[in-house]
Amino acid sequence: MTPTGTTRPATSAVKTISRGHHDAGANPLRVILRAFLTIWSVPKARIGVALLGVFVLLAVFAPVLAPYGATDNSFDRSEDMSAAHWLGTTAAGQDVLSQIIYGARVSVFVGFVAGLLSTIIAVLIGLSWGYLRGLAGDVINFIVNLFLVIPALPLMIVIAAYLQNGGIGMIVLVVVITGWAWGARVLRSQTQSLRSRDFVTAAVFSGESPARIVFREILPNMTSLIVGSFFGASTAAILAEAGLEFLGLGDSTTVSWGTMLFWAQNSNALLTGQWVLLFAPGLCISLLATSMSLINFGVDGLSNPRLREGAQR
Amino acid sequence: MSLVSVQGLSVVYEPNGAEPVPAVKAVSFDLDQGDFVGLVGESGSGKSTLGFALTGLSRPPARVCAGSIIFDGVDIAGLTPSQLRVQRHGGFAMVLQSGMNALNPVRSIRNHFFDIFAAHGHVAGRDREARAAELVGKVELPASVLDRFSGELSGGMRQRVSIALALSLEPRLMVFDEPTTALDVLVQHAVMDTIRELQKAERFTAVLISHDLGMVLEVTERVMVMHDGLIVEDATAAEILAAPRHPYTRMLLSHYGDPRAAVVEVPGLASRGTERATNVAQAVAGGAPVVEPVVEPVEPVVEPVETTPTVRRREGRAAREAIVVSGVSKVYPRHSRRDQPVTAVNDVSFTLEPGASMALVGASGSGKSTIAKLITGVEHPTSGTITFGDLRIDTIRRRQLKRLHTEVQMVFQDPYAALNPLHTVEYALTRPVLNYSSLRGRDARRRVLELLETVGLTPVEQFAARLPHQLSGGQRQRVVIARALASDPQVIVADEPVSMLDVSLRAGVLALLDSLRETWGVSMLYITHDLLSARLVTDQIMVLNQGSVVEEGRTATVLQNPQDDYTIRLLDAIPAPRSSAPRNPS
Amino acid sequence: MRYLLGKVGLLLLTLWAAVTLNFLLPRLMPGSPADAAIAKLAQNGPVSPSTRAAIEAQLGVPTGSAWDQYLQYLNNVVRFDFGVSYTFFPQSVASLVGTALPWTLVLVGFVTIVAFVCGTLLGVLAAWKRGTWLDTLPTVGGTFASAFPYFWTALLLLFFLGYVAGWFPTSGAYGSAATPEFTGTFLLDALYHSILPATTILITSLGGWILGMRSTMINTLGDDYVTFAEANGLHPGTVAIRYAARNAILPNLTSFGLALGGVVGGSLLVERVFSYPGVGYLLYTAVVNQDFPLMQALFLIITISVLLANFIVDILYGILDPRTRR
Amino acid sequence: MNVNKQSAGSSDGSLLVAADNGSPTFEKNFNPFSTSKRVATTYMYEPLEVTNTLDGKATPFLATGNTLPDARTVVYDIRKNVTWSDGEAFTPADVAFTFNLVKATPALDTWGVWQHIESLEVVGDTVVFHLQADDVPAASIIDQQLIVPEHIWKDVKDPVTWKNEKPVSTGPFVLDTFTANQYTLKKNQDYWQADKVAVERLVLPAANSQLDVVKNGYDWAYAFMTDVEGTWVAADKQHNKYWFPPGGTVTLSPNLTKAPYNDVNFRQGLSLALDRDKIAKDAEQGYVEAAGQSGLLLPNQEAWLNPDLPERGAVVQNETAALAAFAKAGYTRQGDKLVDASGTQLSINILTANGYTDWLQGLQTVQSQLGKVGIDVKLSQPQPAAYTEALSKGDFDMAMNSFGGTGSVFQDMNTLLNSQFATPIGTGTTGNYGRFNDPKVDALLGQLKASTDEADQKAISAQLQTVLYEQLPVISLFYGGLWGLSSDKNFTNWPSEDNAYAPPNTWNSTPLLILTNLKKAS
Ligand SMILES: Nc1ncnc2c1ncn2[C@@H]1O[C@H](COP(=O)(O)OP(=O)(O)OP(=O)(O)O)[C@@H](O)[C@H]1O
Ligand SMILES: Nc1ncnc2c1ncn2[C@@H]1O[C@H](COP(=O)(O)OP(=O)(O)OP(=O)(O)O)[C@@H](O)[C@H]1O
Ligand SMILES: [Mg+2]
Ligand SMILES: [Mg+2]
Repeated sequence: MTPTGTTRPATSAVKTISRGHHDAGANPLRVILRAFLTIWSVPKARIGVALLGVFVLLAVFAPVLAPYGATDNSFDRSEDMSAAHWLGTTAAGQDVLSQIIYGARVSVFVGFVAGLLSTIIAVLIGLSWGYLRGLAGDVINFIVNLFLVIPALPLMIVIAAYLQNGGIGMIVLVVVITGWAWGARVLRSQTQSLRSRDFVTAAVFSGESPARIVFREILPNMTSLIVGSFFGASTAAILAEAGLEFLGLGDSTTVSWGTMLFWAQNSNALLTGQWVLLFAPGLCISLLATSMSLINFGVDGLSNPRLREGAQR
Repeated sequence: MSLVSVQGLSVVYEPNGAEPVPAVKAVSFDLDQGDFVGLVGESGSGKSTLGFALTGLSRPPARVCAGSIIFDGVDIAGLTPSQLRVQRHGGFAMVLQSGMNALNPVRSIRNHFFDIFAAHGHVAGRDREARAAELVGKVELPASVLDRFSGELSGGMRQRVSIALALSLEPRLMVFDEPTTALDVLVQHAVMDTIRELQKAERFTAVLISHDLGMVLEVTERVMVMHDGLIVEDATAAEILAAPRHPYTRMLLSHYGDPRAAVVEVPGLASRGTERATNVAQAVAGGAPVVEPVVEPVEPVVEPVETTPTVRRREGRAAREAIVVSGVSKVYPRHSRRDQPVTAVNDVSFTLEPGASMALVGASGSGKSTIAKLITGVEHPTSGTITFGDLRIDTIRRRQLKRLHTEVQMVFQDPYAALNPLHTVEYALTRPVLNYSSLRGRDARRRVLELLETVGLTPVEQFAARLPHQLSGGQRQRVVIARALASDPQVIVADEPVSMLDVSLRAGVLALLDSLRETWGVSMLYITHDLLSARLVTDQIMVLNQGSVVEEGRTATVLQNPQDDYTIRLLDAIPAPRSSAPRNPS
Repeated sequence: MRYLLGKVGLLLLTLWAAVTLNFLLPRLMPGSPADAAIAKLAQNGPVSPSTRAAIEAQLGVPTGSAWDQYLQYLNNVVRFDFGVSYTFFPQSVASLVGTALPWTLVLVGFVTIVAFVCGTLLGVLAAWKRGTWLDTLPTVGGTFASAFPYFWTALLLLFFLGYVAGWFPTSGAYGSAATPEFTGTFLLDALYHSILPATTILITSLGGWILGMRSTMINTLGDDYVTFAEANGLHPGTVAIRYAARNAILPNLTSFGLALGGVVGGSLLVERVFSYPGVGYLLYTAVVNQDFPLMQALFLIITISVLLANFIVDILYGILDPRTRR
Repeated sequence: MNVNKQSAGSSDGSLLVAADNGSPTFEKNFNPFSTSKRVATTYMYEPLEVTNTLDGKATPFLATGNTLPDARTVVYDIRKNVTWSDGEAFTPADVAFTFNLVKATPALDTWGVWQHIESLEVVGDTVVFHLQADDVPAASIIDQQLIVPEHIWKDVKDPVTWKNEKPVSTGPFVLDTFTANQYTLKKNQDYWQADKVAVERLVLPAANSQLDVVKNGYDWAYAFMTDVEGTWVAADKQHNKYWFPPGGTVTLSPNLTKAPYNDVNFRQGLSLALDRDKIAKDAEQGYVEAAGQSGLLLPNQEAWLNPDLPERGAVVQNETAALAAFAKAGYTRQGDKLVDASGTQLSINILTANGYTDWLQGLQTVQSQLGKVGIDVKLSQPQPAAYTEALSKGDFDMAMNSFGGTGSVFQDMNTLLNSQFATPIGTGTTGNYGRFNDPKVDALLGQLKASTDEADQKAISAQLQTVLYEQLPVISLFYGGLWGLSSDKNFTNWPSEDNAYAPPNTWNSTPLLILTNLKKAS
């Protein structure tokens, strides 16, 4: 399809990679630091990193930061905002601010774990799929396409209804089951393009085993894509968790932003005029998801210099 | 008054978050109506940047930071974008470096023309069809291409279409940015001919950007040589040929030779006459018996070769098995629905004797790389057999591949792509050592350093620690060669090992390959479309056309005395600046 | 033609896999339909023990081996016979789906197309006017909006525009007393009711299209044919639309097909918030009530719709991109 | 624009009621035997008598009364001068036909009448039911069967799936208009007690979100509303009223086949460790009372209460006593944990259904209260269907569940305690989920069933209450409320605490009591 003999794209792609990974040595810590700095250098991503940092801190230090316990329902019901309860109390008499702070734990946890798991699956499948040819590749191709096309949320709902009452673990599982395919596809196509690169063929000539080629030669060249797909999967996981909890298909006793919305809706927060009950958790979900999208801008820049602002050709 | 007057022009790239790169540094020159000027210089010297600036196409992050370009009395820096747009008709046009990709893949060729006519309104509605047909006619294409999409045209046709499109603007200045780089030698030649004819007929001022000094000298009257953002020489073609002033120009010129000449000399490479003493004989004389199997390690062959540093003694054995290719064909199945199956290699037979050096030449797509893949076991032939000693390469299994690769190694075309940007030189070299030898730990490291020394990358410790992007192209190619040597192979297949390198780097790498072969006694299959380099490093030659061997023999003989039509056409396509020099006696 | 045949084959295979998955999933769930029905009745107070016997007698229990059930199921699916809903007994699943489907199709279909068109145009504009406010505004806005949970946007709109301001109805697809028919009044009424749900989906899905289009567009803007078109002095509009956008839209079209699934899922949440009588709400009801037949049919319908949409997008791609025609 | 609004507050005699929720729209099904019938079907079809489930008093409808010549026979006097809404006369034969139809089609027998009836016959203007055993409470079940016209139903091919789209009935209302979003009933002008029906038109929209209910000025709604004062009442302070009488008892049901739940001391410990007022308050936001251990709905069934029960059966939280009881059951306090002999912490798993949010909130309080005693409480909340299945098969440690509220003390107690329901674990049952099994209790239930004398019945019931109080087969927590919201803007005389002639629920036949009692507001 592409004109034959165009060696230019190939070279420029190599330059791209080397630009993204100056001095990226074998030391993984340095790779991570490098990646972080690259992301940090994009202003949008910087905002995202800061935002994400705030949420992670909230999650980690929730017991210290929250004025009250997350499930402490010893307060008056449906209170308006006051000095004692900055965001008021819920219909069950819990402090909204404390719940928001504790809720960060679930979202951050789900985002991180589900994002990580689906990225791992995506990497394993995407890479082997991209590297293998023949029947195995076709079968994986088919399965991935299936998972890509089947609408995720209905599938999640059906699976969630089956795996009922598993709490957060269940939600993570559901999100992972339905969320790995996109990353796998992206990584596959990148693997395919890297596979035809000379340095991969050269590794065959160096007598390397296929596994080593995939994991030592190809994989490190996709760091940016993997990081990108991690953040993408995390965003999706956070939104999916909230959606499932909102529908009441999760465990309504955990304190998360999704369940807060569920309870707010359940106790008709709108009717009692406590729009904060709906507004605050939803805003937190949006901001957390936004922070990930913003970070992805930096990751995009890392994998595709063209996306860096200002560069046109 | 001159048509274009450039004064102190500087262009700088200001990428986000990176150091600004000055690409063009205060250049000044004038162009007159009807001039045909060449702009040469190695990759990255700022040729394209200058071309873009000349035609008002500089876009961020590029910025014209000083100087002026007066076109027909108007400073184009002062023009608003819409004025500039209007200027494009009857003003200046550019044919892009990657002309192959300059066409919108989803618009028909006709629409490309009509868009331009509509934008400038210089061709009335009913005349458009005729005008478009006339324009494609000028670049020697049939009017039927108008109905097609760029994906349906060959590279040469696409390049011609972009020239026709630029012509449709009736420009007074036309910049051709490497209009033929991505093309086959034969097509290249044809396109250059067309450009030359057009320039003569239409009398526009033309700037031809290229890194191929030979070609530029052949077609243009005046040549500007660019080096590191500066124009270091600006003279007529004849003057440059006769008396190059700048050392850089001299260097460029010295790397040109005519493969057809009786004696070809390029600095850094031993001269090769018609009857060059057979290297095989030399190797034998040097103490590496080729025909008989070596039972014990032979004494080191220390052959002083001027260009390469100390060549270490060969610890393995010299080549003793021949690769025998007999009646091999490779048919690729249909790729997409409409394609025909491609016969990439058609009934090819040859034997690569131990210690021999053989060139495989042919135009693009003639099947050279496919043969390389077949004899390295990367692909299996459709029919025919390939043997290497007792190994049947044509039916080799994945497990045996490693065994084959201890003996048969490959030097890749593009040193930029052949090294993983994330691994150090040491890693790249250690892997094959670990995989193919029993050396471990410090022994393996010593071997790696030895290899580096062999290819002349000293101080070895320093180079071992480097990452590919910290190496120059030539150095990278040396690493690639060192890697190929790591398994102590008997055969090296080099698939266009220098085509991605600048002239200045080419000779060194070729010399290294040549000396290694001579000293180590390995056999080499050298694949190229560049007849000059074939002439320089090989003794045997095989000419491929559409998958079949059309001519073979001793390199010098075949090139000086080609028998086959195709070989003759290939040779004709080689620019011959020296022979054209008398064209412009001045 | 071959291209088409290949696509159709893949479509059928995917369909079969979806159908089978669909057969398996609900069967793995605990709780019988009678349990579900009783549980539903129990929400209105204690259920007398005798009721159970009656309900079990009404609903019947699936018989035969799993394989027989599967064959029977395949056979039924092919005949579009999905049996009788447990929740809405004795209503047939087909008729339930039949009433719900048009609402979702129209709502999601229409909004998705509008979102895609608007998002794409905004993305083109943003890329073309890079660095200006015309870029910043849609990009930043899009980034934020695409991070909004569907249901949250829905709740906020419902509260502020529906409840506090009282401008729009807060539930349903048409006025209480209206009967679905093709009259101007009814259509207007339906349109009026669809404004809030539609706006929700629009806001929440617009961002994705903007960002996607912007980034592919920026990529194409760097392509040589765009530079060449500029060098030839074409009108900026022509360059932006016919050269850059026309090519940039192609990869976006594929993600458009895939993103449809997300929009359909999102509409499920939106329908739930607005009590919109579409398949999303119905699916929710079916899941909560363990209504296997209904759930199966709905999940299948949703999947088939998305599959078909993807198929159409694929075909469209073939038409728009001359390179795939060969 | 909005029809709800137009009809709301109208003076044309319309009553806007949030009774029937579409999911989200209506399917047309007025089959009175169907479990998924439209709610208002019971406003059109009448049973023989309607029992006020609050106090068990019956009001005659299609019968004028019944007599029990002996404990095995019930004789209903069938009302005369009643016509079907299509003009045909209603006769005792219709009654007999209905019961025989149910007999022939067990799937229609949702009340389980044929578990009590042996045979029936029409004798003049009466219908005589011969029962399978001495079974006084059977009448309260026979009462509830909705009667359908023979002349229509005799031709119905499959009465189970028939949707009865044009209902012909005897009740106060007949179907007027029907769309998927709303249907209306209009007054049956030929109704036999038409003078008592003040409502001309009933409007039942499909969407009754709480927002709608508050905003659109409903006359009658059944909805649990957070902060009912601040929402429903605040919307129209003058007219909007609420009444949340107890409609059942929400309990923790221990699995009595499992240790340690089979140990009464253990159950005592649990019971004493709970602060029911707090649980009730957290679960239902203070709108219901904590339930005592008598098994009765108080104050409705005050008359039946065993006067010997201390504190009227209420159990007061007492940690010391709880720990003492646990100690007897073999659990001692160690640090802040309640541990068994081997030193492992007591951990119990409580089953509830996903989506029953009020129960869940109550349970969370239970969780923290038992946690204070040192018990580790886990909650499992499967979807309702799976919850029901687990309950019926006895697959739980403790389950949250409710019982009672039929208005009949016998029914309530029988379903809860009769060992006939205590099927082995793993097989389904429909009552007595904890598998309580006590021959003495069975005998008491038998006596209660056969007794025609009210004083006698009360005495037996008192003994059953003592069993509940002492043996704790279930641990009562709080009353499940009936969430009645009403507005007396258009109609007055809604049932209320002072005038508890009917429960405020909108389903089953009790709304007939309300609809024949409402008066037009002046
Ligand atoms: N977008 C860019 N950002 C930063 N530097 C750039 C950019 N484009 C080109 N350069 C730098 O500008 C210098 C001149 O580039 P230019 O493309 O003009 O070279 P050239 O002579 O045309 O080379 P070639 O023969 O490879 O086409 C090079 O050093 C290059 O690295
Ligand atoms: N994997 C493949 N599938 C189908 N056709 C192929 C494949 N690889 C090569 N070909 C075709 O086989 C023919 C020979 O290709 P090959 O790469 O050997 O040419 P080449 O002589 O090396 O050309 P170049 O000078 O451009 O590298 C070409 O027509 C090419 O399109
Ligand atoms: Mg260039
Ligand atoms: Mg090749």
